[in-house]
Amino acid sequence: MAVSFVLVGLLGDRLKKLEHGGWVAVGFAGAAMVVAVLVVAAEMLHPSHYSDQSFTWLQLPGSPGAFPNGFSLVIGVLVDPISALMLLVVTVVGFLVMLYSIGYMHADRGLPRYYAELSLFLTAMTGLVVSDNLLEFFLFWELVGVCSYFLIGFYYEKPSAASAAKEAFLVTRVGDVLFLLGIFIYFTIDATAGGGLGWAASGFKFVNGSTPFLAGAMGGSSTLQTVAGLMMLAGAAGKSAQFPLHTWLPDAMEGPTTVSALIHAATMVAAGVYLLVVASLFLGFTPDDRLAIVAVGGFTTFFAATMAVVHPDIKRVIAYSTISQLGYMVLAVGAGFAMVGMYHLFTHAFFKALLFLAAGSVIHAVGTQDLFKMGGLRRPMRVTAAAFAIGALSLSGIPPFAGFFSKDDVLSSVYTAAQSHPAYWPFLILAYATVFLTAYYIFRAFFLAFSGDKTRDPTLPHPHEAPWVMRLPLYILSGLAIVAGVFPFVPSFASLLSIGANGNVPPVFGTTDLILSALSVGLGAAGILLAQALWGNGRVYVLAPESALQPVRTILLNRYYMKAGYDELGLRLVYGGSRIADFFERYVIDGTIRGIERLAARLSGTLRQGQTGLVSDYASYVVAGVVGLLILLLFVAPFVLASVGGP
Amino acid sequence: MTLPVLSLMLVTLLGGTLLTFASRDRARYVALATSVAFLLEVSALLASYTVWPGPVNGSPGYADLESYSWIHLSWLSINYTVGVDGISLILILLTAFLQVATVVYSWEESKHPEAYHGLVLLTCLGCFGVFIALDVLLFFLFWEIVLVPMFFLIGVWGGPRRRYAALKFFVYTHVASIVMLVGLLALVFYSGAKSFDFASVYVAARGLSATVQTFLFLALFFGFGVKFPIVPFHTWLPDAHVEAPTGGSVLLAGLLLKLGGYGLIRWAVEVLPVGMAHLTPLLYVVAFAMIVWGSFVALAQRDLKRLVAYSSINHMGIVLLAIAVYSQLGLLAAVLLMFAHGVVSALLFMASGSVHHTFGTRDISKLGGIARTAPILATMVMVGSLASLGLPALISFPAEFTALLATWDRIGYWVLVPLVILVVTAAFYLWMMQRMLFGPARNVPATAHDLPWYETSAMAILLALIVIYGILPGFLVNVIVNSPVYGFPGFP
Amino acid sequence: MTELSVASLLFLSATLLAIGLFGILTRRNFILLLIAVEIGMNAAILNFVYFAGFSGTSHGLSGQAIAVVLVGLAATEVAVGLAIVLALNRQRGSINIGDATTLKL
Amino acid sequence: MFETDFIATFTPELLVLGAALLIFLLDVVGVRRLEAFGAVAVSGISLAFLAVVADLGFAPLAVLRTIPAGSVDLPLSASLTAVTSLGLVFQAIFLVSAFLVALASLSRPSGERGAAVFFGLVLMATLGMLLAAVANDLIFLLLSVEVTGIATYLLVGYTRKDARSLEAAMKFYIVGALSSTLSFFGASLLFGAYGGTGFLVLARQTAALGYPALALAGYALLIAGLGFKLTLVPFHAWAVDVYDGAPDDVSAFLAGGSKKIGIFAFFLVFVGPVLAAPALGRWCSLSRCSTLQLPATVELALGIIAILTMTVGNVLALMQPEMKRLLAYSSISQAGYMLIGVVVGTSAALTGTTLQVVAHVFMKAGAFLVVAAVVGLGVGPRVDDWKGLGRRRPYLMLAFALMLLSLAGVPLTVGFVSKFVLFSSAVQAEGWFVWLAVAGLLNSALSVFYYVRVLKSVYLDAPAPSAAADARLDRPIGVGRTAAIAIAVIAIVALGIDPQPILGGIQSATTHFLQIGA
Repeated sequence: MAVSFVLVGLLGDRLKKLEHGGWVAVGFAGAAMVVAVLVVAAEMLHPSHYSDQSFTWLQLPGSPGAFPNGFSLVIGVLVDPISALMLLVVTVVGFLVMLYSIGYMHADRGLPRYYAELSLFLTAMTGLVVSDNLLEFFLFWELVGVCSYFLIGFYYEKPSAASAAKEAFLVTRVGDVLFLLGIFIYFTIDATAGGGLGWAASGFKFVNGSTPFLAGAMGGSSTLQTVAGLMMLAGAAGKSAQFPLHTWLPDAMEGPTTVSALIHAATMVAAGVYLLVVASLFLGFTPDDRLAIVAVGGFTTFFAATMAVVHPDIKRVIAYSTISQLGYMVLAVGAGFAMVGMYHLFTHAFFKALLFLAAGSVIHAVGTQDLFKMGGLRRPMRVTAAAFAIGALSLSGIPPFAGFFSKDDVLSSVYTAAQSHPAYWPFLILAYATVFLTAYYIFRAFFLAFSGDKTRDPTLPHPHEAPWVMRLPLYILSGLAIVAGVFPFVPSFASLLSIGANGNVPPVFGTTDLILSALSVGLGAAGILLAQALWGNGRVYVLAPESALQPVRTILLNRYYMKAGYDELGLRLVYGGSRIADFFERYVIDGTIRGIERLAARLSGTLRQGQTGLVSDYASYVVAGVVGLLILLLFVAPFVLASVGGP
Repeated sequence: MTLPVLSLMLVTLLGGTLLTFASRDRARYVALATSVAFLLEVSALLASYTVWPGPVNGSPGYADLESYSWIHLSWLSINYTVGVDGISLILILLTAFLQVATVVYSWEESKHPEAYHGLVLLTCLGCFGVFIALDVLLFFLFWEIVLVPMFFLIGVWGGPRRRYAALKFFVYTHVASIVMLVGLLALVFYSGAKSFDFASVYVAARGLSATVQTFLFLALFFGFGVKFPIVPFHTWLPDAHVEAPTGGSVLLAGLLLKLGGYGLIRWAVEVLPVGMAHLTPLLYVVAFAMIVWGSFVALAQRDLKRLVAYSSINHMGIVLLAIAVYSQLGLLAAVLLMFAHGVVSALLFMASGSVHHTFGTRDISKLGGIARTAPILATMVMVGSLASLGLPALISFPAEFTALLATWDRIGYWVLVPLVILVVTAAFYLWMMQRMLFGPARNVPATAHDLPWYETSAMAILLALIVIYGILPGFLVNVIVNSPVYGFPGFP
Repeated sequence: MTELSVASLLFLSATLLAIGLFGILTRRNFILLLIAVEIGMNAAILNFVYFAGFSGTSHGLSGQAIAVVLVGLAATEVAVGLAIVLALNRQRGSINIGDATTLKL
Repeated sequence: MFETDFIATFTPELLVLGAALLIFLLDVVGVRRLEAFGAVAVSGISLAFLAVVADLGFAPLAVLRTIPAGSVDLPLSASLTAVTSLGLVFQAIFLVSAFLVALASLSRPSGERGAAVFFGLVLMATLGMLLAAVANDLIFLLLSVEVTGIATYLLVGYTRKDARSLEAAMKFYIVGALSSTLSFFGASLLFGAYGGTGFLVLARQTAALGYPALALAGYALLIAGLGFKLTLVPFHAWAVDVYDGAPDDVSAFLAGGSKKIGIFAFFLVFVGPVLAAPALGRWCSLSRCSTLQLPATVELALGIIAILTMTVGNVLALMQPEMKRLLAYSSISQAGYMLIGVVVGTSAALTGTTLQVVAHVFMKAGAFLVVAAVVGLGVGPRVDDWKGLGRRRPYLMLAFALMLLSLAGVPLTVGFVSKFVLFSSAVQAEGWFVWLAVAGLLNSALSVFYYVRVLKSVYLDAPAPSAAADARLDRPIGVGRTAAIAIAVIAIVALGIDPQPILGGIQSATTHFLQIGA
């Protein structure tokens, strides 16, 4: 019930747009955060599934045919350890970003719209987190999607922003549609599993008491279930920008940086991972699904990291990094350690939001996102630089920062899984390679932005440190990025992450294989050192034009031509097809109609020529008619009738 | 002793219509009063079912049934029989809302307002009649009545090619209704029904052979289908929509297309289940064709109204699909979707109309940045589009979801066709919004302004419906599900 | 014998009718047309007379009576025709039906 | 005894004849006022109508004065005439059409010459129609038709001044004379085949003798001769020119009234002896005899003609630019619909056709009367000349629109009900008759094109600038004409909403009619 209040509260503030409404929104977000903290505290004390279905959305009575138990869609609330954890992430980051926005967005137009949309987003996101059934989940899932659409297109007068918003919506839509198909398939699985009050009849609910509704079907390996699991993956891939639906996320950086931090780094994109976690806990994956998830996650991790290596735009570098890190989470879920994925999600939310906000602070100061125009910002923006560095270290998995613990867990869980699933090995290797790349690209960005003596582009405004409303979130997030990693060592918090009763092997927090940890830390450090070597102290490493790596760089800068390919596909195939259809419509279908019209008109004209005005002609028609009748009645009809045989 | 409620409502509309025609300057007030009165009556009607009739097994049951003998010959027994069930109630509710919204939207209509509003009311009267008629002839009569006012609405108040469009509309739908009439007559006579009443036709049709049922269903499907409009007999629709005045488009998309769906459910699917079973593949093919075709052609359109018109074909395709799957869930979905599409397309057509007269063009490629110049209008377009592409918490979602679920339930992975097309649907709406609403403002005439109050109010009514019923679809579902017809044993 | 006679007489009247029809179709002079109509009518009258003669039992009106009535009718018809001819002639100065073709299509 | 019977039987006919004679008398004594002639005509027709209605009302419809139902034992030489209830219904229909025309003609220019001739001829034509409605003998029927024919030939050309109407009269006369020749020749062949011309004779003898080739030839000629009257294709071509050329009110009478005599003649000749005869008879072609059902052949021939008629009429009307010719073509197609009833030949079908006839009187006579009124206002004959009249003369055009919609078969008009009943009956009869209904329905869909074209011109198009300024357009059209149009409109709508009162009567009349020959 408490969480329902959060929902209502956040809905409420959409209505009040006092002045810019910013502080109101901040207030409500803060309240939500407080509630979330309380919820987490409650869950830490008594880990349990609390479910409340207060509102039936639509309901069908049972009928003898397909739905013996009827069918209903219910809006309800499910609070359990993972949702509590996720709730904490969402509200904390949400609150901090709201606060940060007061300073960052200060000069923009359309602020009421901004805060309203942001609040709606938070509402939807919290709703998604506490959904107690798959359909409700989907509902909020779509809502956060549309909020993202609005917020990416916040600067709607910029054609690129409008275009990016559209792209984001469309690409995630592909995933959503498949997600919906997945829901349908579970519906059938439920019908075939049968017995008792069905899953559908109770409104697609995840849990019945504390056992999953589809427990009977879990752990199976039927094709249907595999397909259903793949559809969940597809949905998650859309939302969490996994390969091959990743193209929208870098472009989504057209939105305000705050939005990038909140939606496209910490929360919404993590919803995909959250879906996989929820699905693995309550719906179950088949081994084939797992492999697919591992493959997608592992490949995306590496794939996105490679693109981040060369990109000149600070926000996009972080965006690629987000995709890459989300890949880690997916990887962990696929490896069968859903809670490890959750754990990485948890830490990642803080350090990635921190990186974005720090980058935002930089952008706010210098007014550009181009790394090659920046430089030497460390001195004027000490807090920001420090915050960025903390975030970067955490991202690179350097102990004792948060990222180290969670990433290490991810890697070791994949390693564990690979023991029994040899097919996972290549992806584990990719994951390790990515550790190196990650450290390299983020420190490349760091050095480009902050090291050196002065900005490379002299036309940039004189940089200055951010105001306190922006600094405060940086402080808090920096703190979290440092300490969040050790939360699981607090036993009651760890209990949040150890809900493994549902067929998942308990995660292996902290109990790392030291060699693996050392490898990962070593790779990270190597990446940092390489970045330092190439880009440190204001240096700019220029790849020789004749270098063999030049074509690679071009491919990476062009994002493997995937976006171009999709655009081409959209333009040529779909739009082209539609032009052909339109042509067919106008000329063939309507042309046929017009042809018939003309034919009728011509027939009419021809027949009218018979009306000559000469009465002899009329008389001859009569006589011809008589002759015709005589022939018909006397000669034709007998034979016809004889052949028919009469009635 | 029960009041002849439905007849009273009919009389209200009729009286209002006649008064509207008769009053010169006050026409819009009369029209509004009539519409509001009708809406109140509908609300009262809905409220009066504190206890819903509930599913009745065996034979069709209706609430507020009235029957009076009309034409009675030795071989022909025709009654004035009216009654409602859940399906008709929902559509009557839609009629009432759209009527109010249309009248309000057209508040400042300056070209013969008395005739305009009168024709609007007459159209709604016809639709209401269709939804309550439970006699073959009465049904056909109201069905045909709708044609006449719509012909004039398009022909007199329409755009530059209005005469062509009006004629095309009239001819297509008239030919279709004639085929439909043949089908209905054959249904009555071949089944040996004692009278033209739905109930007796329903019972008698059980005795028809499968072949006869199939042929009859085919005729009826064509007859109702052109209104739907089924591909490839749909080309009247874009022309009619584009040329019709906004009010005409609203009624056309919001109500007239629903006549096809309603007729198909009531007079073909319910009555001829065996014939339908034989033709199910055809229905699927047509439904998929509509879904795919409507969406693809919509993508190629530059005219906003044309785009919305083709998206209507796409949506009605999903309605047809939901009907074709032939299950309780499918039926529910079809009816819900009809309501949803009625409201959403009405909003979109109103918005198109406003775009047109605010900016002087509906060519999407010439427009831009409306979000800046006319934010309220842009909001309307946006909400309408998002609802139309099936965003949750807006009215279409529960309907589309159920429709697709029912499809999956019956034909499995074929559901991918509409699912994938959902992406295309999203694509053309998003493209439209990107070009038209966002980006730098282009081609803004000096006179451009945001919506006048009456257009805002009209759209606000629809907007409210979209959001309220989007969040609380339970009410609509309750009306449909707890109706007698829903309990038909024939529906699996 | 009788069979043959009926057939041959029928042939005669049919020929008369054919002549009448031929006249109606080909003549442009109204007066000649009237004559052609008369010939056709006479074929019918002739038939009634024959059949009355050959038929053993006659029910109702006898053929002869009908023939007499028809002769009267034919006369009336021609009278009307003549009236129209006169009016036409006065109006246009021509009784050629080929000249009166303003109403057409 | 004989006299009272005679007078009682022929009251309507006598009343009409009396009125006609009175008009000629008045003309002879030097009365020149159109109103006087008109008044006599209108009252004569009204009285006759009352007499018919009284007959229909007082005598239960099943009662026949001359021939009791189902009495095949009656002497076959019984009578030339027989009053059947269906005949009375048709008499009423004929009188209504005459009444409408006479009433409207009261508003003709007061000093018009030839008024006595006009009203007198209308009455004489009506007399012929009334007599045809009580015919019980083929020759009597043909003679009655001839009476109407001769009266209408003269009526078309009664002004004697107008070149167009004279031309029309000439064409009408020539084709009419040709047709009557064919009819009588056909009748003579039937006489030869069956030895008599009474309808009961024909029916009885058909049952006994089957269908000799002679009779078949006779029927073929009769189809042509009577088809002329009913404007069946290909015997229709005269009608367009005649309706076009005739004075407007006369067109109304021809299309709305005298043409209907044809349909009743078809009832008598083809539904009675042919269709009501026992199903199996001996069938003889010129070369051989077999025992196949003849009615099927004639039915088939008539069915083909029916479909041909409605289709040709409609197709020709599609592009027709002139209003009267358009209505004439539409009238041809309506005849095709009417013939469906003859082909199907059930009581239901006859009911449908009869109602269609009733409807057509109001629709077509009404439409021609409106045309007469509008032409009287100085509007040209082309559809295009009517542009924008909808705003200028809203009530007149509303009436016209209702008539056209009724012709097109739009619901809530009598045209819809009649087609509905007619096509229903064809569907109900099953077999290939269903195709007649389909053809009819498709044709009525086709017909919508040109009716809507007129409506579009009247309502949607802007008037020509010259017409907009024309003050003549605002003149009144006269009380009589207004009343006639109003009656037609009221009938169209009232019968469209509730046809039951007359439908019930028609049904019992047709049921009874079919029992006569049985």
